Amino acid sequence: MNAAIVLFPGINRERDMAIALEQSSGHKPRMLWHTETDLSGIDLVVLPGGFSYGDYLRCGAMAAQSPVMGAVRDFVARGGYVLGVCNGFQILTEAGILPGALLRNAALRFLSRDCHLRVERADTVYASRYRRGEVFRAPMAHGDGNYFADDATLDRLEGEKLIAFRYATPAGEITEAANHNGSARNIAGIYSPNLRVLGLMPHPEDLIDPLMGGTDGKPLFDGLCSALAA
Amino acid sequence: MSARPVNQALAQEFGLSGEEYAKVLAIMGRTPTLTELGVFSVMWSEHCSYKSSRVWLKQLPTKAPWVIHGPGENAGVVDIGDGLAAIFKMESHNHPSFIEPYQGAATGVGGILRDVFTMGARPIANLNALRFGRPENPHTKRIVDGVVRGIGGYGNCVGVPTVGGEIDFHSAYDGNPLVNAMTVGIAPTDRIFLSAAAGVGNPVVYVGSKTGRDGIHGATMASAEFGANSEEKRPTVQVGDPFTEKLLIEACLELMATDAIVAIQDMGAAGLTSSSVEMAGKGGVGIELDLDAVPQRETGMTAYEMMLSESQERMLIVLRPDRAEQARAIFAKWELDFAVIGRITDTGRIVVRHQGTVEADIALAPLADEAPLYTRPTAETAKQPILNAARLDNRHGLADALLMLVGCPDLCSRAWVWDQYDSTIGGQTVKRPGAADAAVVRIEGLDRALALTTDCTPRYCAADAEAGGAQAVAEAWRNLTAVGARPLAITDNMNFGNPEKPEVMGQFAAAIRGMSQACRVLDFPVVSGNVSLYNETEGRPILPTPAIGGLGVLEEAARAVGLALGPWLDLVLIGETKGWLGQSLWLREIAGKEEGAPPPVDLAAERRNGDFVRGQIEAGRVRACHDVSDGGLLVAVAEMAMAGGTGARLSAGPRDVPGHAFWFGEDQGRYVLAVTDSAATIAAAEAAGVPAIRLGYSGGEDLTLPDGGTISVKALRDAHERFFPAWMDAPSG
Amino acid sequence: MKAVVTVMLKSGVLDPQGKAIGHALANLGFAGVGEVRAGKVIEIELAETDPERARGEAEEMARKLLANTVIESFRVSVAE
Amino acid sequence: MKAVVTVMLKSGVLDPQGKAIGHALANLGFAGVGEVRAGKVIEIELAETDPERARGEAEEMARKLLANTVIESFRVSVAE
Ligand SMILES: Nc1ncnc2c1ncn2[C@@H]1O[C@H](COP(=O)(O)OP(=O)(O)O)[C@@H](O)[C@H]1O
Ligand SMILES: [Mg+2]
Repeated sequence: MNAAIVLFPGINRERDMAIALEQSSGHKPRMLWHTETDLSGIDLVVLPGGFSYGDYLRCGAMAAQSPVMGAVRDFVARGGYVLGVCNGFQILTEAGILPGALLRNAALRFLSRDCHLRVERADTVYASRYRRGEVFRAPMAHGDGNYFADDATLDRLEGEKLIAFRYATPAGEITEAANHNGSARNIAGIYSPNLRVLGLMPHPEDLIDPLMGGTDGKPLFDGLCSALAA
Repeated sequence: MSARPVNQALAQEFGLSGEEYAKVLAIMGRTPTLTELGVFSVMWSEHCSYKSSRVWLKQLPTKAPWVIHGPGENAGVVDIGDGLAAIFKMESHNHPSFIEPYQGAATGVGGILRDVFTMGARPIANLNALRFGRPENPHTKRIVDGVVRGIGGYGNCVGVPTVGGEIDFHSAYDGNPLVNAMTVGIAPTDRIFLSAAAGVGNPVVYVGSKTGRDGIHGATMASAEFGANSEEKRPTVQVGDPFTEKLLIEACLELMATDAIVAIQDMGAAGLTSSSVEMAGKGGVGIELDLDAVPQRETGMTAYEMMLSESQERMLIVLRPDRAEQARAIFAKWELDFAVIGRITDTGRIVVRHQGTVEADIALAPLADEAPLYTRPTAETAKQPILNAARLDNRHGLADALLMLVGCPDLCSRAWVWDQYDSTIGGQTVKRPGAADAAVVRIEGLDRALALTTDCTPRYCAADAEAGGAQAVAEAWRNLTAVGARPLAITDNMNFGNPEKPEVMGQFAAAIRGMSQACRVLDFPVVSGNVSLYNETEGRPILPTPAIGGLGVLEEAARAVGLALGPWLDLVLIGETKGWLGQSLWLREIAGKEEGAPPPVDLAAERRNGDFVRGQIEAGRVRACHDVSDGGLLVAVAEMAMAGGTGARLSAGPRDVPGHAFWFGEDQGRYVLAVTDSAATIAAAEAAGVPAIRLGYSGGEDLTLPDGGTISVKALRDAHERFFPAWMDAPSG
Repeated sequence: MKAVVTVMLKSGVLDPQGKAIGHALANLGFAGVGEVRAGKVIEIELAETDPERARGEAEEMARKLLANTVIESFRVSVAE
Repeated sequence: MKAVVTVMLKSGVLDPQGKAIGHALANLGFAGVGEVRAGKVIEIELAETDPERARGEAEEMARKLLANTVIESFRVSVAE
């Protein structure tokens, strides 16, 4: 599998992502500067977490206008796989590749803590190593993760089963208390209609090692890497 | 610039005494220009010259076989094995954080990061030591909110995990909060960058943000030329730009991977002045600056303004001439300003030109060598009597007192704070805030990890600064030991009041004495630090606060232990308990008194106990470990229970110590270990000459106390977690 | 010319910041405070000297970058 | 009445956000973009019906809460 991690100025979780991908695939991902536009030979594009352009104006707004994002849009149109985590998710919505937007956390504070995610469907390359309804833990670290879309869009996402993960209790209940940032319908991550683009706010890449407190995030990368290796 | 005559009156406005100004005249042999006076005044300020503290700082032990660079560089450097060095320092941003808490704290983090990456290190962790006024004080809430947001806002954005720190509240900080920020970075031992300039003719390069009129010497605020600016008084507050800092880190590290750099230094306090003067001075060379080439954010800036500006996110670099273009390309890629603003000379002078005029021409040697140095008068603070625990009124049972203590502002959960700091970025955080006595961060790609902590107990220092200084160092050492790390070195941040007051200077000197003794006995040298004086409002000084940042190493990250208690383990107390209640939190929170002598630190016992505990951890015999500090033994056990979600049953303490003194006394040098076989641990301790007793065992959902009282772990957690959210998120002003 | 672009959340989008400010104002003792909305303003110096063309330019900037029309609406004014 | 409070960083204070927006606009191909400053706007519904009193109230709100006068300045307008 040839994975590429896009580096926008101000991105800062690219190393975490590279470690996770290398651990699951055995290959170092390529690092792609935001001005590059050639994605040939790449199977997976990752937009990692961080503060592209300082998160000034709106999170992801300026990165969404980078030259590389034109190439990513074409890549998506050709059926390419794209994973956007945290700032990467924000960039995908700002670029219009995924619907909705990420607003400030409801409590208006940055939140860095572990959350629990319920797997809404397991028949995707990203979730194949989880079971549907399974709950896994992941660190979250963001100030703007409050997923918003209008009701029609939310209904469509539900109808087409494009919700990837929801904030849940450890037992899998979808409650308000489990919904740390106030996201619409507890949405933590969504898919594109072809299920090849995934955007999510929490950081499975930071929970892949028992030493750091667990390996809950590892199945996501194991599943992804083995599916794309084939 | 409007002609303000340079004379003694202006010098005084700039903070120079009559005697100091006479020295300036002697060195110059003429009346200095405004810019020259500015250079002298900032270089000879307390902040840059350490004129009141230097004689005392010299007493600190700074050497050990593993110390690569001690004080004198931008940050301290220690060898941590595998060809790597840890580079770290702590720095204060107290006054700015009082004026504008968010930006003050944010730029404090930015400043200390630069001190560390300027030496070639990639920053891997931030910590902070914070002191605030009483929660009841109407200003405190706003300051806490701003400082916490500012630290998070900057650290989260630059992508360095904030993994630890400490917070105290006391009325002495009502008008003067302390914000001490610490950064730790990693570099190969053979790729460490220093600031001494060299190479006559080499270009001097400015990189980073443009220069504005930020934070220029407060004295100029009153001067005439800003009168036109109507009511918009120029703020002394700088705004941080963490995005630019992140680019600067990456660009500098990219440049450092080449052989282009001869010397590099961040522009910290007194910006271009101190960086250029120090680089040339340390290298024994001269330097010429052409201010027309300085990237400027505002129009019409004078030489004086540019030399004194404290605009953030800037660095000064001396380059090999044949590498200048390569360097320029790197900074262009990162969209940062890059300008050749001068060159190295052999004159031993700093010469500053602006618009065709020589604005400053000063010999560097006397500027440094003749900097004022004061041995200010000191006065001892009277020692307080040792309290007799048995005579103290003990109205509350253990359970009630414990619930009150775990919920009080100084002991309650800080989760509300650290939840706003990204502690996991980097993917190497083995022990996050709250998980262990020290934060543990693995070094990417290796088994090795660093343990990090900050410590100080100001109420002890106020009662007895020498004992308090020793205690602060000992507690840092103990916290590193409690996770299984080998303590290597410390950085310190000496926060005190007005040094011209003999009592304050006496506290300073005593704290240094105590710290020095502890550093010596514990083999724990000081490798960097910072001094912040004049922390007073309306003549009332803060508590003496020598904040200690400790660093230790673990060969194997997997061996680190935390404080979370698991079920069915024996609890063993290491160290001797006399029941010391003087200056304890029990005394303050339960008995309502702040008095008595603070607990003494027996440094030999400290070392013996700690070495024993570390040995047990290294041998894999310890499941959880927690040092006994604020609040005493019962609070320590309760914290372990809350962290692990497991209860415990405690047996009665020794008969010769009153119950409340045994369980809440703050005797030093103690640890609680959770082990599978207490008999073996106690036997090993006896063999090592270390006091050890079994306290009880863990399990269940309740903490059962020796006097028969019972508290559920849930009730403890509720009490522990209530304060911060209730205080900060309650809808009020 | 100087263009001022004001960006506000659309009325259907929850504005927790505006709500928090409203709360805080009430707590400070201000009476008669109704809805509060918080938004952004961006002031841009433009080389363009024709007001209509300047406005057009600023509107394009708003559409392309300054506002996210999924959640925000904007208005533009030009001066000088 | 509706009061609109616009809060900007004082001139001379670094505006990292404005700087980044200016960069981004230039990268998007907008020519002739000079200085860009970013600020906040707060719209407040007031029960007060007298324009002058409404303005006075909003100014007090700005001084007490909405603007950080150490680094920010504000202006108030009222409408309706
Ligand atoms: N309290 C202290 N203990 C030990 N070293 C100190 C102390 N205060 C300052 N130093 C050392 O003095 C030097 C100058 O410090 P400082 O002026 O804060 O540096 P910078 O301008 O790079 O921030 C540094 O090497 C610092 O480590
Ligand atoms: Mg420095």
